[in-house]
Amino acid sequence: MHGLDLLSWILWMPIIGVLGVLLLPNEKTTAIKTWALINTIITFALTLVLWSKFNQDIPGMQQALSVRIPWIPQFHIYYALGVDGISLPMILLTGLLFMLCILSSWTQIKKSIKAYFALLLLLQSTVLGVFMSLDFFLFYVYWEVMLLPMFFLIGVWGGENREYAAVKFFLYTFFGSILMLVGIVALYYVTGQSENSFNILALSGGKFTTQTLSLFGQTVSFSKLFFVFMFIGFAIKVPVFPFHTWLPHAHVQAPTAISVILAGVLLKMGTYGFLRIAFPIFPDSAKYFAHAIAWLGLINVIYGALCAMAQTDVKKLIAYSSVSHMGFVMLGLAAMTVQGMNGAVLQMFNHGTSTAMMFFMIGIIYERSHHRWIVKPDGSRGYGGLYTQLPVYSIIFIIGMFASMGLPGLSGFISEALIFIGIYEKYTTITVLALFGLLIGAAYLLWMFKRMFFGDVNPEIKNYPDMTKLEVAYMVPLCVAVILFGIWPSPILNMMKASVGQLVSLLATF
Amino acid sequence: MINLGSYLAISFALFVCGILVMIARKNIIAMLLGIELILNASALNFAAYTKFTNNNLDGHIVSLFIIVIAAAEAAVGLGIVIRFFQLRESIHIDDAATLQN
Amino acid sequence: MYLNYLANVGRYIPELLLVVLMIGIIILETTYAEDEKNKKYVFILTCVGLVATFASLVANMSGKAEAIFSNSMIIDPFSTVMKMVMVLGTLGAVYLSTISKDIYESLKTEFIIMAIGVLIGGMILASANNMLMLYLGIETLSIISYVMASLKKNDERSSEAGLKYALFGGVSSGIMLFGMSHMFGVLGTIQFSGMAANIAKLDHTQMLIMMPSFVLFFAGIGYKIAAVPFHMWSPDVYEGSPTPVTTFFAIVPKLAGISALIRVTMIFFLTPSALRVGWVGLMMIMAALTMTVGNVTAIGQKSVKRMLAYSSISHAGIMIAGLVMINDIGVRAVVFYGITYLFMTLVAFYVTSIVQDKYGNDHFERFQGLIYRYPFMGIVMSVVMFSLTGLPPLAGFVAKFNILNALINSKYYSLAIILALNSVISAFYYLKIVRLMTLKTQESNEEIEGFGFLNQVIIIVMTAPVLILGIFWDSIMGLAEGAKIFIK
Amino acid sequence: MDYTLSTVAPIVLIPFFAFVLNAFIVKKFTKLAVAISTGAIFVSFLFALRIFMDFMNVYSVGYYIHKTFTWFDLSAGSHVFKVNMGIYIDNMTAVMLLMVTGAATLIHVFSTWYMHDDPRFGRFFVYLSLFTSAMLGLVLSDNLLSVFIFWELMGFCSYSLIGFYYEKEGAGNASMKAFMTTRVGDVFFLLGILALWSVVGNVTFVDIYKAIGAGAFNNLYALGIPLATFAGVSVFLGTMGKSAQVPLQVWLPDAMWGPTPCSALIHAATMVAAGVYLSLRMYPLMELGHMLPFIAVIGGITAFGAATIALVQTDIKAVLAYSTISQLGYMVIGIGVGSYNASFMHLITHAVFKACLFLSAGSVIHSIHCQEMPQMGGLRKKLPYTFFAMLLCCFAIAGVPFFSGFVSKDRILGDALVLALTNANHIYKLVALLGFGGAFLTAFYMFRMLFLTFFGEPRDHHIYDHAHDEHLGWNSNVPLLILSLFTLGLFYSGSFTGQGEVNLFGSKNEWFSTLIHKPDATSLHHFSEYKAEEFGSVDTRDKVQLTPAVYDENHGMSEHVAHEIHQIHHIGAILSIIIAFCGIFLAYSMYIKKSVNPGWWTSTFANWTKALKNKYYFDDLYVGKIIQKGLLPFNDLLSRFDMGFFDKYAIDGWASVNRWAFTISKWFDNTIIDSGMVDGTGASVRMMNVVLRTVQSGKIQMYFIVIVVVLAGYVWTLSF
Repeated sequence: MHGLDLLSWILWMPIIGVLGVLLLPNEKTTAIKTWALINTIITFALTLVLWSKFNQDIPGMQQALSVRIPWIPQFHIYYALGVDGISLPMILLTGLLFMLCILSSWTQIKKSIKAYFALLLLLQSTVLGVFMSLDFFLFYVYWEVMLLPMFFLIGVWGGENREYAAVKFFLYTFFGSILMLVGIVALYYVTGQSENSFNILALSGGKFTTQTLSLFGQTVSFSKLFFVFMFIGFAIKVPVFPFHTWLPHAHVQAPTAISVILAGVLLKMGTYGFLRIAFPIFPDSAKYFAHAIAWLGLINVIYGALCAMAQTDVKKLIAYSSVSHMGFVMLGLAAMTVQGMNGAVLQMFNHGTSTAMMFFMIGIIYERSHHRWIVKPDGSRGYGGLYTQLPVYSIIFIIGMFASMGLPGLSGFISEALIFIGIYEKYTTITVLALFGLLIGAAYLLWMFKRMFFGDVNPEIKNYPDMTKLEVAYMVPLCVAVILFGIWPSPILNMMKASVGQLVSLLATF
Repeated sequence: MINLGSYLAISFALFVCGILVMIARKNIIAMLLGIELILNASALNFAAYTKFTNNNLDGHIVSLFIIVIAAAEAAVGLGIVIRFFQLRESIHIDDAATLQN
Repeated sequence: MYLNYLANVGRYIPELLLVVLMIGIIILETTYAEDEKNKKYVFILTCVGLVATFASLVANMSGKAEAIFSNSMIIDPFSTVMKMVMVLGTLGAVYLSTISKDIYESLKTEFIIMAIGVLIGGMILASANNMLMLYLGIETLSIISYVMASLKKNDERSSEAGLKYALFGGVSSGIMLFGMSHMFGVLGTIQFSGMAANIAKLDHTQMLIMMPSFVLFFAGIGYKIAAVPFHMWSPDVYEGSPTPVTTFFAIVPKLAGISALIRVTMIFFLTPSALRVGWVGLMMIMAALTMTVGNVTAIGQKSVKRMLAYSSISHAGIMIAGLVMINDIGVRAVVFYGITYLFMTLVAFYVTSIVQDKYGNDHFERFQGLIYRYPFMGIVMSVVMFSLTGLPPLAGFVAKFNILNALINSKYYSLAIILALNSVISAFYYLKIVRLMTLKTQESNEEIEGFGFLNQVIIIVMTAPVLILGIFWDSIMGLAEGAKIFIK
Repeated sequence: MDYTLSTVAPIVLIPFFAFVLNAFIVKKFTKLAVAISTGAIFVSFLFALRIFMDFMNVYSVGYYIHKTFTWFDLSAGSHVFKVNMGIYIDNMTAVMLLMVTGAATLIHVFSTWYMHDDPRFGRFFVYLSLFTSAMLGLVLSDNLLSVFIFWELMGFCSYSLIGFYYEKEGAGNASMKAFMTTRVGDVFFLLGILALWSVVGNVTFVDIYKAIGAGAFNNLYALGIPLATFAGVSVFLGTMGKSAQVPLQVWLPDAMWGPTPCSALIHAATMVAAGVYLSLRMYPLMELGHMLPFIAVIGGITAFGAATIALVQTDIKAVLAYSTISQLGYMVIGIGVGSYNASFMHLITHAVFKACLFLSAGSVIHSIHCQEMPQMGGLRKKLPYTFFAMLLCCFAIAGVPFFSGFVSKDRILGDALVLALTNANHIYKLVALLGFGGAFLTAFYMFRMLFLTFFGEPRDHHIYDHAHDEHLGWNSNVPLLILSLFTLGLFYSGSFTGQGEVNLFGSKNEWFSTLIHKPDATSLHHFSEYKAEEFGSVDTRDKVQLTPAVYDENHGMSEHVAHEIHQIHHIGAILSIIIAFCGIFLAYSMYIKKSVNPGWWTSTFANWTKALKNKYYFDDLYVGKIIQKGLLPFNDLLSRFDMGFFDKYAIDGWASVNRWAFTISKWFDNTIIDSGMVDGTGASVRMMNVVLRTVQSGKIQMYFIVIVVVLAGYVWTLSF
């Protein structure tokens, strides 16, 4: 029967958590936290079950797991869920990160705890919804609903400039997605309002190569126009170069857990959108714009890295590094080769883990120092000598840092290498330039590390305690993931390769 | 020979005059009169059209209704103007400019 | 033969009920004026009457669509649905008036009486089937509205608002009438159906007369629904008049005007003609302008009431956008929009009015940290704001989605994109309130008595549809689907 | 014997597991961790020895082991893409393995003594284990990708080891500098890998050789450059980074910030060797890309330039560091002039004596807690064993006959000379010149170091008196002696002089030049039948089938040509001997006999001295100019632009655009319509009608005007 299938359970488990949190009284904070933790653990366990049930030889959607129930029959809108090799890694990542975020918020969140955890769980549900939904309308709904919890989570629990960041995040994304909505409706009618007009799978396959439409008097290609709309919608989430400026604000202002979610999962929603919607539905335009996308990705890589180098706020630095790393994903997508695409999806996963580590670590040190300056505005150094003061912290930090730097043996490398192998065949120049991104990437991270960890102990940090058991507890899973998938990527790659291969061959036909 | 055209011309003149009064006069009472002018212009139209082109009573009925409603509107308008005058000691339209965005 | 005028008066019970109710209240008022506690009775009586009207409307829904009073009126599902919405709006406004401090205690009954009067006018407008009834409806609506606007006898601003409203209304109805007169002259009848039939047989010179007269005609309706550029009265009037009145104005006359516009459009321009092209162009420009101007102007406002006024203008624009494709999908979308708009507006105005009563004015700062004082109100208000922005899964989104749907269905991509971008602009100011309510801590800790339990319950009840219609909008869509225009 | 997981993989895995294990236990059981690492590396030495013995038994050029397994496989539907990893062992690998494990073992042993008092004694060994296992992995790799992986891992280890004393600011700088400088090379190396991948489809050495042999690179271009050259230059840039060739040599001297044993490891056995090893492996590509002259020149400049800088260094480790750079330069020259075997031999010999030298320096430093040579002197009596070891090494590196350095370096120089005299390309003359000049300088500065340290009178008596006397200790100076033993030439050439007159091991003399197969254009076809086997499958090839290698006097050249070449070789040999002794004699006369006053030289060539002391201003250029003046300000500018301009105006601008629209519309209402239109209309009205005298505007009337105007506009547009 429908209501009891696995995907729905995963999707609605956090909602159950929200209800539970709301029912608990305000002052019972530990109870709320514990409940939220248990809930997320169950969700994560369910995602693991999903993985175990997942048959990785099937290229398309897992029929065994799909759900399709009418929601608004007269618009042919369905409550349709499904999972394939591209969404599964993201779902796993979401399950994992939210669990850890609850742990990290355990001590870090002090004000209105109930609302915080309720919103966090709501956010999880919406994110999962985005990664699972196969109905375009449903996808859009989840995509938008995600804004509300984010808006409040950044706006209420954020830093001193939080409102600006929250509003900016909201408007940016809203702008992108509203254009996407136009595209959705347009597709609905171009396909003749049939049974499948909102069905992402039925829409994909490049059915719209010939249609044209008149806009403000000009005749434009249907496919190109709406590819651009959706590109903007997703690019804002990624974020791709001209649309990236919300990211530093949001990251710097958001509380630790939210930055982790933002960098770890939400940015991936953008690239996931490309893989699930923009590319399959408009493969011809994707091919047409591929070169431009590659250049944008390159700009991301270089620009983000260079900006990161200039930052004195370590969180902002990592935020820009995310811009740079998501640029690699864009490169992989633009390559449209089996290596590049797989690399991109793998990079989505790996960046999720490594950057989450970095943000967690920054949150941990922020707990102690209540500032994030590498170099304070007055020129004095913010930290310095952390290596001597917090050895355990430093070791874990090193792992995270080198993982996001792409050191072989840690997760970042394989995905980046695959992306490069993929992109080289297509755009040699871009590859050569993008490689400098690797160079600068190493530079700013190491420079930050040197300024924060080396040298004699800064008297300010003399009394910082090393990581608590709790903090270690939620860092360990990420370390394991980073190292394990760095040495042995096959589990993730086998998960995705069939689906990615299908997408690549679809693109290859145009 | 008075034909439809002349009626229309007159009514149009009335209409324009009404509009101009609304625009140019500063006295509120005068402006209410301007409204009357406009209404009468259309009433005249209805009557004229009925007389010359359409052979049904619709136009006459409408013009009757117009007269009635014009009266009602004038009554309400005057009431409001009186209230306004009580509050401001003025029926100058420029004094009715406190509501600004 | 004469009696068949009254043959199907049965379909006209709602209006008659309202008239009876109005008279009853007048009598009650005049007889027991000095007695304080009859206020309660008046209110109860009103509620009963309105609910009865609503019930009879529901009854009407079931009956087949027909033209009554020798085709001067049309009772069809569409008009009935619109009437229902108007009745509900009136009910909400009436309740607000009883709790609001913005109306003198002594005048509350008068407010109720006039509200019912306006409602009657609106209902006539909604089901008018010839020029005369249309004109009568608009005038009934307007003339009483003038008085309502200046209900605060001793408040300069209120009376000024009334004055402006009166002058403006007079002029625009006059202009409309002038247009009408020429249409009548050319088309030879005041029956919509007959006129529509004759349009086809016009020659070129007659066309030349028709075009301007339609424009003039549109001015009248456009002013009722405050379409740009006939909107300028509305912010002033909305701000000047007491909040319950504003609430009432934002709902009943607007929807009445919209329904009249829909009917006219559907009857006259169903068949393609040179006029239709012009009309649609007019509508498109009107819609785009109304949306944009409403939104852009709303951004700069300091008073929430005024902001809502402008936002209501932009919503009117969106509803007009639902008309440019002259088909049932558009009508359905607009009807649905009207329904959701009713609830959202009511809630927004309720919260605003109560806040205003507590703090004396309704500037944005008053909303700071509302959620910490009244969590429920804060949440409800944010929900409504997000819904007005058009965020799923709220009713506002579904409504907008339907309009977009209709637009793109008929390939009006440009207008669709303008609409989309407009909702981004609207997010600016809706978010502003949400931000103030939730993210800011309250500016002053002055102790003021709360919203009151009953009010909170009522507000939450009115918010429920906003949430429910966002997810389970299938049934309401069915209702709107059924609300077909009957042409005779 | 069968080469499966159980016999080869342990060489890498044992140290690696030691690392993993130690990483956890090092805090609690330091001693145990140390024991584990040292034991682990020794065990893998035994494995390496076993393999080496096996290869010596087979004694065939064509003998190799190539096992692969699939790392991951992206094949889906029609797309086939799998990444294989594997081991590839030929004679070269066998020797490398032996050298690396051997040197590493001794360094471990020495470290147990040297680092004993260090607070982070245990952690040092953790890094060492990872470092060696990475190097071993690199040596065993059968493809460039895994080479790159281990290559980067070594970069990480060197980063950690150079920054080992992280409370020192300088250590931080040095480690970052080392990582970044090598990273520059690495990035290009990766580019080279990509380029090769795009042609060959994978980056296994053998497949690349096959592809080159089959001419797969012909008329392929990347960015307008012939693809072979493109890839070759990129890969060689990797070498330049790791092997500290000019202009990427700046990091190696700073590597001294690490503890001395790790310097020994970096300079001798692991890091820098990797670079040259890579270039040797990629020799066919270099040849195909016509890069050999370029490589030779780079090597020559490095060899000579580093030697000159070494002249003025007073820090004992600095001298050794620059000597390393210069010796690496010789190896690169060797590649450039095509003396493949000799270059490889020099890699090995240098590894041995340089490890020994660094350990000796370490023992000196450990005993007197000072690195400045001017404060030493006369330590000969205090540290006899160290002195003995260092003496032998100095002979070796200076190229004195009967010592390893002579055997290898002399051949490189010989081949350089041959090309200089015979080859049409005159650049080789310069190379030869630089090479011989460098040899002279090498001899000089090495003995300068030796004399300053061990001879003469102690210059700083305080230090001298506090230096504790050296006793023979299994982990203090026995490793030095063992290493110094292997500075004798005959281990490498099978003969004392290295010219193969004396048959020591019977037929096994000259096994270096016999066994190591130079994969040049003429001999690539050998690889055509090479094939990889799945991991775990037993090696079935019957080794009897393989033709045993025999030493060919003429290297496969015709009698006549070989004779000429030999003539030149002999000249070169004699020349280099003379040069070496000249250098030594000069040093002797400067620092022992004091007949020549070094002060005079320094004062006469003051500018030169200054330039040398500042290492030719490379650091100033890179750090001072390019980074401080160029990169960082640019970044600041960019981020300012991003947040301060782009975000502020281009993005938030949209918010204010609405406000503008709002204000503009307001202004429009008040100014234009109010004053302009109302009064304008008024004027027209006045003309029309005298009755209306004074015309004022009221807000509401303005509304009417707007309406009228708009309506007129509509009417106009619609009806005409």
